[in-house]
Amino acid sequence: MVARQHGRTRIQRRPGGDDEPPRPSFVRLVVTAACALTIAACDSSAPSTLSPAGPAARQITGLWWLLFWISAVVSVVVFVLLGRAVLRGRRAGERVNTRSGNRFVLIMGVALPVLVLAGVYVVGLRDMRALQHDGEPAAYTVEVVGHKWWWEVRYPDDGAVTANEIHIPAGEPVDLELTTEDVNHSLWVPELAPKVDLIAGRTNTLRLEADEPGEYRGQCAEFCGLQHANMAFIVVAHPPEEFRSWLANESEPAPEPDTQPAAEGLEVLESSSCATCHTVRGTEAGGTLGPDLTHLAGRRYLGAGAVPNNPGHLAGWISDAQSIKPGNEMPPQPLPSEDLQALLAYLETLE
Amino acid sequence: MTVKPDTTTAASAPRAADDAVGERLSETWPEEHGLWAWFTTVDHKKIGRRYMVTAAAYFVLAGVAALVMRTQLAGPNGDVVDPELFDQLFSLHGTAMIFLFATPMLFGFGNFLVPLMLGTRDMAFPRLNAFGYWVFAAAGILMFGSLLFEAAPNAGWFAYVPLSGSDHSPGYNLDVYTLGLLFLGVSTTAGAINFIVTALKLRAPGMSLNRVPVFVWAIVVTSFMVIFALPPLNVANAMLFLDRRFGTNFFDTAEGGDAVLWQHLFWLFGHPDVYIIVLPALGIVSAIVPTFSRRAIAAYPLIVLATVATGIISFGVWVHHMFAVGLPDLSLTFFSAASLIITVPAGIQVFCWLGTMLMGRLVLNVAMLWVLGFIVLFVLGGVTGVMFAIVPFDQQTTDSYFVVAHFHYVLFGGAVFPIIAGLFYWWPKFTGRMTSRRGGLWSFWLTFAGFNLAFFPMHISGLLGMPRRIYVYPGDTGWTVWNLLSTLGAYLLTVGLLVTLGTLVHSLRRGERATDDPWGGETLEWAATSPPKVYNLPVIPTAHSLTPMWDERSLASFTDGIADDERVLAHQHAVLRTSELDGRLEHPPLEMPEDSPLPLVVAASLFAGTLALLLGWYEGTLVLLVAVAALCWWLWPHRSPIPEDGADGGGGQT
Amino acid sequence: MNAVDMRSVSRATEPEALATERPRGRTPAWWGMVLLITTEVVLFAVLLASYFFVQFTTEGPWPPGGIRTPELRLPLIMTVLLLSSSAPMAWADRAIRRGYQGQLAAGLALALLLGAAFLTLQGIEYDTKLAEFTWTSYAYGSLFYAITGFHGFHVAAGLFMIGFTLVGTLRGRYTYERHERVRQVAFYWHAIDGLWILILSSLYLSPHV
Amino acid sequence: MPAPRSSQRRLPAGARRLGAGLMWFAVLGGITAWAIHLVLAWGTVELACTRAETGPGGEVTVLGMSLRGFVAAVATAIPLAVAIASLIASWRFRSRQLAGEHRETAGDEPRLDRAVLMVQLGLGLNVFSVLMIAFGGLAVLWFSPCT
Repeated sequence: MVARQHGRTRIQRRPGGDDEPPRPSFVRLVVTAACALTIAACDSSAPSTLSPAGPAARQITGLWWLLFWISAVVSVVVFVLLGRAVLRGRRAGERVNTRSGNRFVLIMGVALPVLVLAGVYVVGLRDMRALQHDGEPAAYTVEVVGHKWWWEVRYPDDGAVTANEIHIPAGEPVDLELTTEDVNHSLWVPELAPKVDLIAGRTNTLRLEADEPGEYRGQCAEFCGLQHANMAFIVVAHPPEEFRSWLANESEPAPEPDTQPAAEGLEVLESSSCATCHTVRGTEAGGTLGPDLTHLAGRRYLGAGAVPNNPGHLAGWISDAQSIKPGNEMPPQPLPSEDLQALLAYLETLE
Repeated sequence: MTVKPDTTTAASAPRAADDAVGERLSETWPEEHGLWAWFTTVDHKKIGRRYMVTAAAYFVLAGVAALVMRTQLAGPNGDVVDPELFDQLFSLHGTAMIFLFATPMLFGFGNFLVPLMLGTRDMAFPRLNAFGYWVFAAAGILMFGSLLFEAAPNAGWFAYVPLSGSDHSPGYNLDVYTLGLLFLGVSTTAGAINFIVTALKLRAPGMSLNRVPVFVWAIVVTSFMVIFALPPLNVANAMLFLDRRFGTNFFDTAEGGDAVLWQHLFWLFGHPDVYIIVLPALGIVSAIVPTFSRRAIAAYPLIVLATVATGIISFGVWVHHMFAVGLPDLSLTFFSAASLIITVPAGIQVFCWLGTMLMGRLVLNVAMLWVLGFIVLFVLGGVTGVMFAIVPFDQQTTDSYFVVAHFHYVLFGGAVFPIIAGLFYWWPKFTGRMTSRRGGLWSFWLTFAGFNLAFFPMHISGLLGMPRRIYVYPGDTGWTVWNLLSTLGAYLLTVGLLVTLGTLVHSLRRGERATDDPWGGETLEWAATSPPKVYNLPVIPTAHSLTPMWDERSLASFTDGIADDERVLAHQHAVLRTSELDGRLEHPPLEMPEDSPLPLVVAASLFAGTLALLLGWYEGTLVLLVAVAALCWWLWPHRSPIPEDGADGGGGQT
Repeated sequence: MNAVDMRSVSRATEPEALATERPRGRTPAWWGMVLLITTEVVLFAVLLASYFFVQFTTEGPWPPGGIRTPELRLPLIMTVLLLSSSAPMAWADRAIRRGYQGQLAAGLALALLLGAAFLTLQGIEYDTKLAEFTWTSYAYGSLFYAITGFHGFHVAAGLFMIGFTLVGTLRGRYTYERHERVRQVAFYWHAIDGLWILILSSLYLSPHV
Repeated sequence: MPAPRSSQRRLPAGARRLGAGLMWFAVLGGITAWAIHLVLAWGTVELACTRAETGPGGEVTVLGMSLRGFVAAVATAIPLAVAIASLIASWRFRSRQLAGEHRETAGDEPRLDRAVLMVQLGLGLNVFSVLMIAFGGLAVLWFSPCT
């Protein structure tokens, strides 16, 4: 299959950076109003399409409000007519009107809708064009591979491999090359860009750009089986310099264990079944079924967003991941307690 | 068209005719009772009622599945069911609501009403009709029964490959899906052919195309859509079954197959299918609105245009389900254009109803209330439908709860509300009983409130980034409150539907006896008794207008025809044949088959064969030979005094 | 365009001409069979569309994986057999409309024979083909056998229908006044023949282009 | 049915056959053209871009034409012309041939009423078809294929 290049995001570097308002004030007003009505809606943690944080999502938020207002007007017109019909019906004895009604329907049901729809169509095309980036090169290309049920994230130019976290430099366009190892998935970061599916046997491209440094929640949007619900990830947008140092660190192999428990932990890792599925670069663990663990300790979540990454959850995950995320590919690891402690000590060092 | 909605003559004219000839007709159209008759009947009214009752039962089952899911999703990290069961529940919910509830329910309405509205005595192929029902009932048993063995479909109603392939979905679940739908497809196709032929050939004399009720138009367009839409689904399902069971590679990307092919085939069926569900429901609305507006439908040519145009254009919008697949942008725009234009016919229908109401005298009763509720919901679902035609917006919100909200407004608001409206409207005709007004009002308001509380918040949770088909969600995403509201709404909705069911069932025992034409309706079903006799109308009328029951000349044809044996056909089990476009009388009449056990036998052996195939017991498929033998018996050319083709048939085929 | 033609065109746009009722006077059974055939044709159209879809999304040669381009000799003989079977079928149909039961029986028998010969040759073709590739050899193999096999199944069904009609004929059940079944069976048979031409040009001829 | 039988006989069978054909063209011509436009335009864009058979100059080609040229001319302009022809036919039949007649005989002659309904359907379908093809054409001019 030929890889096709489908950019979705226009490069839209805002001149002057922070001092420009991120979106038209009108829209902001409406969003604020909507939030006032629906407090939870703007819970800052919601990965909301209505609070865009990147140029592509912002383009679509503008489109949404246009469509919303047209819809509101159309609905109100219909409801007013409906109300009128109901009220008129109450006045008994009125003469029956035998006009065909053709003219009324032609104007209200054909002419006006066609005009509105033509306008909407053109706006839609304009926004589609805006989301095409016309061959403008991306700052980085990141390979994202969908797995049941986690995301493999590779930086091919630097050799860095991580999972369930896509780190990007803020304010710079990044191309994600999307493939899947098994079934179809769909990569969706509502605050940044529209979703693009990961289709078996094909390669798709999604352009991602975040205005500001921050963390943006993403999730698989195409039903992919048992743990579709727990296939989340985060996009971490760093200031550009910070991103480069992160990438440099991530490209390094794992540090040598510097404490006794950690060294024992490495031994457990290499000798147990961990190594058949997981890779820790710089060690003998070179399995490819599960996520690369080289810099595990730096990650925020375990199991693609299933639980926060801390020693307690990590221990629980290792000994019985099935109880946390039923059906995932990692079998329970009944390690002796001291081995588990050593393994945890080692994994803690993988910053 | 001039309309005189004068209900006094409407009720009396056919009655007189009934008394005069009913006796004679009951010889050739006897009323059969007993168990044997129950299994062998080919009466379109009994079959229609059966379709409706069975579909309602499947609606309840699929609804319970939804209620369990809503309970699970009431709060974050729900723990009511495990993901395995949740996947089966939502897959079965979608599949059953589409295939086992909506389409069969509307086929039930069509079965009961189309021959009556056309002024004939049965469907064109009565035994095929009975066969279709039995197949449908059995397919439902297969689908729901599979849940007991934890083998219900679990890859969504769309069953995308590779997830639905044998690598990722071992077990019988997807085999139930593919074979169940193939088996059911036989029934749907048979029903569709039957509707088309009935509407083309068995209309009352004088009923030219411009006098065909909008409901019949809707059923006919729907049936044509079935003829063209089911083959892609059947092909896709057959390929998937072969891939899973016999190692073929239609969808295996490693072996040259293509995963996107499934999506194209599925949606080439799937989008027309949305309209296969909605169009007949809109036809129900078009039947109710004129009656309670006391005038004929406004802009009849336009509403017929809307129905036909929707049916055709719906085949050119399927890719809007695939805007996020990564196809070239330009290829998406063609489907965006068609998806926008197809909303125009929907708008035409809305304004036809509004115009009818505005230019008539609206009588508010329970059925009409459900119609008004429908219009509100359908418009809300329609405007979000326009949004999904716009490519970038679709790419952002597809596969989110926004879509779930949208299509429940369209399918629940756009099909279930009209179906319930139709039940209240035709209940006197179906059962001979009137329903309680108080019960009807309660049922409407509870359902309407519950529906909006359940589904409106889903727009918001979708915009907040909540994807579809997830069995749990974390608590820190801002989705909790909206999900809680949806769940509360789902319970309220359930209460409303239970009150609806209670009201209808209650009337069967306690309801007032219905007159033949309690609402002063305009189409011919109101000329029959409530419930209708086996032969429907004693005298086949002549249609002189679109609203024969409001038209003196059409009404007069009931009484004028008493002496005309050609209009009573008392000495033979036959119906009138008329010409395709103009409804001119043709000779000879069409002979109708008697009751027969064959439809049940064929359906049962087909079902047994399907089960054998499903379970991999391939010798068992030899049971299909029973079906072949029964078909031979069924189709054996018997001797009959009635010739098949008339000397004056015209068209050059004699 | 000469004057006479112009006149016939202007006549054809007279209201009477435009309002000519067409189609009309067909029997319900005729419509039933036409609709059944329509849905079957759509079925085959979808299968063939799938074939071309897979062909165009496949890199490299077609057929893939070293499968040879199909040979034409046997399929062309099969085509001749199948198409020529339509003639006796049409002849039989015409005959019974005039009440000639003998001709009906003869026509049916001949069509039966030709159709059976087609199926036999298809069996022989499968025998050699299966030695080269099977239905698990790439999507191509799956599509090839699915499409030709499904068509073969239709031919078999058609033959069964012809045989069934032949039995009825020999029992004298078809007459001048009652012969709808014959007409429906003939329709079905012609449709199967027509579909074969589509299949021949898609699966056998197009890879040679 | 009364009167018109006699007037029917006036017309030669050929004119009536042609008339029925023209009628069906006026009803279904446009929507058929749209269906062909859709399948051709979508099919060539999706499949040609998947396979990306590039000609000289790196452009994707179909049957020796540039992809965009093919989609614009063969898949869009020709169907558009057919749809417009069908639109004109349905418009003329409705406004000239049938409407006048219809007014005189309204209600008494179901055949003409039925024919009027058919051209009205055709007119509507043709308007929709022309709009859809034109919308598609706009996109062909605005978008380059395969992006």
